[in-house]
Amino acid sequence: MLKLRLRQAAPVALVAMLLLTLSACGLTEYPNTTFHHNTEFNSAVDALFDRLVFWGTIVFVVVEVALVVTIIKFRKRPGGPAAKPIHGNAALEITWTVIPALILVLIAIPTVKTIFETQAEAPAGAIKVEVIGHQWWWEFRYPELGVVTANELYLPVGRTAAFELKTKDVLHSFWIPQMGGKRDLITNKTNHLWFTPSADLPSSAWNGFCAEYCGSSHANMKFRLYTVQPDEFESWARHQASPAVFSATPAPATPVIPAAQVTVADSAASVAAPTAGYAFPKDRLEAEFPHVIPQTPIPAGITFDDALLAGGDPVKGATEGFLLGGCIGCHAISGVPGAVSEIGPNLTHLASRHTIAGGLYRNDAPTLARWIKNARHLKPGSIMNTIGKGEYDPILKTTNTMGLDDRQIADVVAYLMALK
Amino acid sequence: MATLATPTPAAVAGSDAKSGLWSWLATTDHKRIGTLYLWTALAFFLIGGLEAVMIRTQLARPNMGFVSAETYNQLFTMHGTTMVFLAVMPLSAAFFNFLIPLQIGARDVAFPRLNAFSYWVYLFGGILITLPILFQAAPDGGWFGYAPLSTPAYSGVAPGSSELKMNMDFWVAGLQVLGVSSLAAAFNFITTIINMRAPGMTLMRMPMFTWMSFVVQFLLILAFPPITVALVFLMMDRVFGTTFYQVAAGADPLLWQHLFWVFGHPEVYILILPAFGLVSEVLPTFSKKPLFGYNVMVYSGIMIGFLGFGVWAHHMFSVGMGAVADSIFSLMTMLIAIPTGVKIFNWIATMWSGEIRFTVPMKFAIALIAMFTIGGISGVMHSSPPADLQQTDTYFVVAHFHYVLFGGSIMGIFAGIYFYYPKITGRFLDERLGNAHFWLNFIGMNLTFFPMHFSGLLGMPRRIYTYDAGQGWDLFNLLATYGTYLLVVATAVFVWNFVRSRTRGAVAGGDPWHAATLEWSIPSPPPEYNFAKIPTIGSRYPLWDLKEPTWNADPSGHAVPSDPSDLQEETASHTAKALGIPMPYPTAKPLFTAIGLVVMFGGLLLFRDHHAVGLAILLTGAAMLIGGLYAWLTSPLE
Amino acid sequence: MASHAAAASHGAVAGHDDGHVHHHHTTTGLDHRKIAIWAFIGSECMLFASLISTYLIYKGKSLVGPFPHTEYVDAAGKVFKPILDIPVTSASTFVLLMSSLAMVLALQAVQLKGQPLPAGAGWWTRAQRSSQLWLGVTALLGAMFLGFQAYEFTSFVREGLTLKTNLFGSTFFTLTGFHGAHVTVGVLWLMSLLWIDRTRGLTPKDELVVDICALYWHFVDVVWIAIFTLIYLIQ
Amino acid sequence: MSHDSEPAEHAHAHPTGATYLKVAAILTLITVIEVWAYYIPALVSSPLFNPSLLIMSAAKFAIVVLFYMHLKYDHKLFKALFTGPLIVATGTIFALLFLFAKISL
Ligand code: HEA
Ligand code: HEA
Ligand code: HEC
Ligand code: CUA
Ligand SMILES: [Cu+2]
Repeated sequence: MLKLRLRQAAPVALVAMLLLTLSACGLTEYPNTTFHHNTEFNSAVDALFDRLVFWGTIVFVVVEVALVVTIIKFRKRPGGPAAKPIHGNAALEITWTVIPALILVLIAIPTVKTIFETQAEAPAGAIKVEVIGHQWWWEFRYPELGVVTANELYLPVGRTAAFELKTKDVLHSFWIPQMGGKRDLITNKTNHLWFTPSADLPSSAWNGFCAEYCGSSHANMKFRLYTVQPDEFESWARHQASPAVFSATPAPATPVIPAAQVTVADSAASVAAPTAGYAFPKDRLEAEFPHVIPQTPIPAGITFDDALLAGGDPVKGATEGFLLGGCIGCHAISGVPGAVSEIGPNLTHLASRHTIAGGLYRNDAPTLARWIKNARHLKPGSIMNTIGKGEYDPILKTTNTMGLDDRQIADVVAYLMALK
Repeated sequence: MATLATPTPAAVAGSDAKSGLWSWLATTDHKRIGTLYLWTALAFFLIGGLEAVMIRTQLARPNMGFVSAETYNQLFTMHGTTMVFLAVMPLSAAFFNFLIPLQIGARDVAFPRLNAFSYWVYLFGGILITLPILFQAAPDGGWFGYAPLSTPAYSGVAPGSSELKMNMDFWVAGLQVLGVSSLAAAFNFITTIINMRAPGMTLMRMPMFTWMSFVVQFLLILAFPPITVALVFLMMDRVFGTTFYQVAAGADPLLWQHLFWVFGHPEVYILILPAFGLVSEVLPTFSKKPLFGYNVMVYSGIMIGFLGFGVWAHHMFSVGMGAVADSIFSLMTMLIAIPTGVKIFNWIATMWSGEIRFTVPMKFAIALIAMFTIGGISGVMHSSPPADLQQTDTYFVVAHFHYVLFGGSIMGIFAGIYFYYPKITGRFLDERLGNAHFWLNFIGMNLTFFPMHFSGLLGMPRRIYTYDAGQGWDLFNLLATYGTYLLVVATAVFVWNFVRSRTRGAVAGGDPWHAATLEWSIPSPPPEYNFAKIPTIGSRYPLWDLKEPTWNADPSGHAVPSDPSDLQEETASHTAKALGIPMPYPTAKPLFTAIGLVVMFGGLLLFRDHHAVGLAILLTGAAMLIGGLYAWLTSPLE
Repeated sequence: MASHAAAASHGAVAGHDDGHVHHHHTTTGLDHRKIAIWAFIGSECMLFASLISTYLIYKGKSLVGPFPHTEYVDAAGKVFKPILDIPVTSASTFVLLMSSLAMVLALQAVQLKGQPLPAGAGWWTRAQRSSQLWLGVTALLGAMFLGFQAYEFTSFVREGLTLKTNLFGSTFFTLTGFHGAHVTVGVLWLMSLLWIDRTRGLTPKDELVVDICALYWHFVDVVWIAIFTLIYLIQ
Repeated sequence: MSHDSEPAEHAHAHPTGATYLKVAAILTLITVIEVWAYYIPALVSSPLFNPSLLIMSAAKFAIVVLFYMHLKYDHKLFKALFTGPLIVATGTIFALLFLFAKISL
């Protein structure tokens, strides 16, 4: 009897250890684990999950041990005991009906409790974030702060974030494994989700995913979350709410241009260059959060002369390329009249973001150039069309006779890179 | 039983003289139709498996470029659709066809021609839905085809172009056609089981496989209408521009999800219960013990089927149904673990104090118990909505359903194939190859699917054609891919064995396994009329009444042993005619009618783009359908 | 077609036919086809449940009119009256109900075939013996119902409601269209029975063949009872 | 076929023509009441309007099934074959209406 107990205990310990190792594993090794208690939501889920694992393991061990013991003990042997024609045993059968039922009660009670807890109204004082799904990128709006951005979400630690989830097209699902469970974005409906990044989190970066199949580039519909300190958030939000300006040094070989000249002439909003706001520091990402830096290789078959980038003229990019390329038809840049479309991501502070295209690529000049040249080559199914002259559009199945040449693209890139 | 003589090779070669292509096209013999189902479904299993192999190859490492995103999306859609509708369901149907009449002591099913019709419709429906993959135009909306992605606005034309995308049209039409097949078959088997049992074969004396199949037929007739309706809506949206799922008209996309899962959850029990039935035949035979708790096994099967209609929304915990609905569906789902657990424990108890022979079918049956339990437990983890919010649409779900589907349905079906192959062909499958298949399969499936639990909980979403490096998923994916390659080897061994043994396997007698039920009282393969004389049944285990006369094989106490003279094997040389048994005429009318049905749907598909041609083809198909039906209904059966 | 019933009554029983045409053993003593039709009707319950649920779920969710019970004014100021025509539909509902009555009388007439009429039977008693009369009346009433439906559909289209107009149009036409298709099949079925009756004559032996058609027909009627209340009367 | 040799199907009393007529009269009467109620605004606005319509409709449904489809007199197997699915079907309708907030608990 004792021996049997020991034998039962061993696998329990084994599985438990395995799970423990996994859940305790470092951020870098399993950066998207669901086991970290970074929010109250995730703590609640994980408590429930632990209970499920506990009972699941017990059921597993009981069944498998009983099975193995039975088949070993009663294997047919010469001279072994003859089979007994037992038809059943009511007491036994009732036992193994009742015991699972009891276990299920123990699971069901905390389940229902947690359902009601996690689906209650968000606590007062939460910061409101609108999440709008698009094939295949994320739009984030902070209506109280006047911020509109894409693919990169900032949240202050210690404050509840209450999400309003909507979609512009098909279904998507909003999921940051480290912060808690997912919630679907449903057409013609608004869904809700809230959680509070723990107040003692250092400023950190996390991965987010689209978890509902949404077409060709569902795999490429990712996003980043930066949980930052309240003052950092404050600074970020204030800056993001401001209109576009050339606040940073423009590309070399170009004289510093007053903002007013760059943006289309009568843009009133673009006069003053505000002090640059907070953005999650790139060097910290590289050092501490490598998992949020895209590794996606640029697909073969697209060429761009990177030497041109150095000479990109942001003014020409803004006044010529951005219009000729038709960018204005799809992208909004706050402060630029006419650039108000919501088809594509808002580019007002593009250069303050670390990734583009649903977290698929790094945001740097060479990648941007290739992206603009042929987004559909870089991202399957992309709604953004192929813009480079002479490029093959894999969806329209035609080669562009019009469009921007590399020189013009370099100008546009210079402009975009200046949109800090 | 002394009378169980080894049949002569001549008898093995085929129980009826009729052969050649026509005899298959026109057959109405349930055993031949069962065989057709078996071969066709195995072929589709290989196709679905090949798709899985391509999926796993693409996912072996991060940022792989083995297939494109579009191809990948077609692959997993077709893999799921193929495995569910074209492999596992028809594999079960192969056993329904072959076994049910034999197990209940009947000469055929209630409506033999309808049965042939079901098969042909399945075959053509399967081709309709599968063929487009050769042209890179296969369905790509996932096996549950969620709206609005499946509506014309998002899958009607390629984005930004006017090129017609027919991918989802094939899916919509194909599934409707397959539904017709399943429904027709279900009415047939319900009638057969209710009305064609041999004298003395009361409901509570039916073999467990027949019982579980009986439950499944009810699941089929109740689950297929909702998906048919959902598909009709979608088809009308696509072809006639109705607004059921059209975003712009204010449609609610959850309508599709509910209608789909009202079907979809009972469907998963449609996939598992036949396998449960099969192992319930295998385990007693090789334990030399009656099934433990027969009555409870029956009731739990019914219970699972019934509860199965009240849990569908557990696939939708992330859509925001509200706390009350989430709670109700969660509790209902948990309830199902109880009757399922009873089955698991009763199987183990069946083996307890038996004399267990580790034949290949027995190994597969034991593996089902071991593996399905794992899948069941992860199922219960899904049933807790807050926990499921971390699991849904991740590889944890993929792990769950492959443990129940591969570890449950496929294991059970393999158990059934090894067990019944001798009955179907008259020859054994090779034991050594069988063992190799079993172990490769067992290790391969665990290596493939166990790591998915981890990748899922570590944040890997499902249905992604690629993933980035450094996400912590690389190892698990690589292991899973290696596991799949092991499964390829396993499957190759099986295919080789399956094909080879037809001519070279050891000859099996009528009752090669020392089994208990009626199908083993007749020669292998059975003569076309099955039973020269319809036996009278006195207990659940008529053959054991003879072999183990000291056992009272029926615990009810009222049992009379089955009449031994009824259960003696006939030599296979008699023809139905010589015995004066009228048999149905072979006829290709069901085949013709089935072609009509599929042509009709083909016309409907074309209609969207070419009204005139489409309409012409549609009408041709309809005429064939009606003409075929008319000719069929007005001609005598026998 | 003359052989239709004969074939059907033959075709159903394959299993245990040991050569005596009149001794088809079945476990329950019931005919295969009757079991099958009841299973089919059970399945149809789910079919119409899905259709009706959809209609009710989308009720009141249409973004533009016309609407079933309320007036709608479009952007251009065009007024659409509530579209459902209750008097007409009440009439067609009554017609369908009466067809069910005719159907049971047809079945009864077949059952009573060959039994001598009681002496001095009145016209009603005699009329009750005519299966052709009642089959014909049933089919006719069914066709009338279809006529009403055709009228309803065309007038709706004229008033601006099509399959594509709004959610109401899609769900309404599909639900009632499915029902109408069932009625159509029923009318064709009745007409072939009528034809058999005229050419060969139905006898009490054919009771089952008529019964099965009757079960189908009544079920279609029953579905309409639900539709009439849920779609037309409840607002 | 088996009609004369298998008495099982006929052992029970069938309703007669008179019953059928009575049933038809009742059905007509209920229908008339339903339609009449539809035209009385006071009734329509009453909270009992919908429930009573549903009850009347269910009554008609049951009457047709029991008498015209002679389920009342027929083999219990058929009762099971019909009521089982009917329960599942009604349950599904109610569950769906609840899920889409058309009815509440
Ligand atoms: C053969 C098919 C099959 C079977 C039998 C099951 C059985 C079960 N399934 Fe599974 N399921 C699928 C096939 C199947 N499933 C598929 C294909 C999907 C995904 C579809 C898709 O999204 O593509 C899915 C998805 C799925 C989900 C949705 C997950 C998600 O998408 O978020 C859920 C949620 O509750 C679930 C639950 C269950 C439960 C509780 C059972 C239960 O029936 C299991 C019961 C069995 C046991 C529990 C083991 C034995 C019991 C004991 C030994 C007794 C003691 C046990 C306890 C006390 C726990 N399944
Ligand atoms: C019964 C059902 C069933 C079965 C048996 C399987 C079997 C397998 N499945 Fe599964 N699978 C599903 C049902 C099933 N699957 C469903 C429903 C989905 C969801 C789809 C969706 O999301 O829409 C899914 C999804 C799914 C995914 C997730 C895809 C994604 O989300 O992106 C993966 C990934 O690894 C996978 C892998 C496998 C593997 C490796 C096998 C292996 O077990 C396969 C083993 C078989 C073989 C190895 C055969 C090999 C044979 C040959 C190679 C010979 C070929 C020769 C010829 C054709 C002549 N499956
Ligand atoms: C047809 C509409 C369209 C046009 C024209 C268009 N874009 Fe885009 N753009 C998009 C969409 C949609 C996306 C998001 C694609 C994705 O991630 O899947 C996008 C993404 C981008 C991104 C990445 C933004 C981010 O944060 O992920 C940049 C940069 C960009 N576009 C620049 C341009 C420039 C420059 C032009 C003109 C030369 C242009 N776009 C023209 C639609 C368009
Ligand atoms: Cu968006 Cu997947
Ligand atoms: Cu389910």
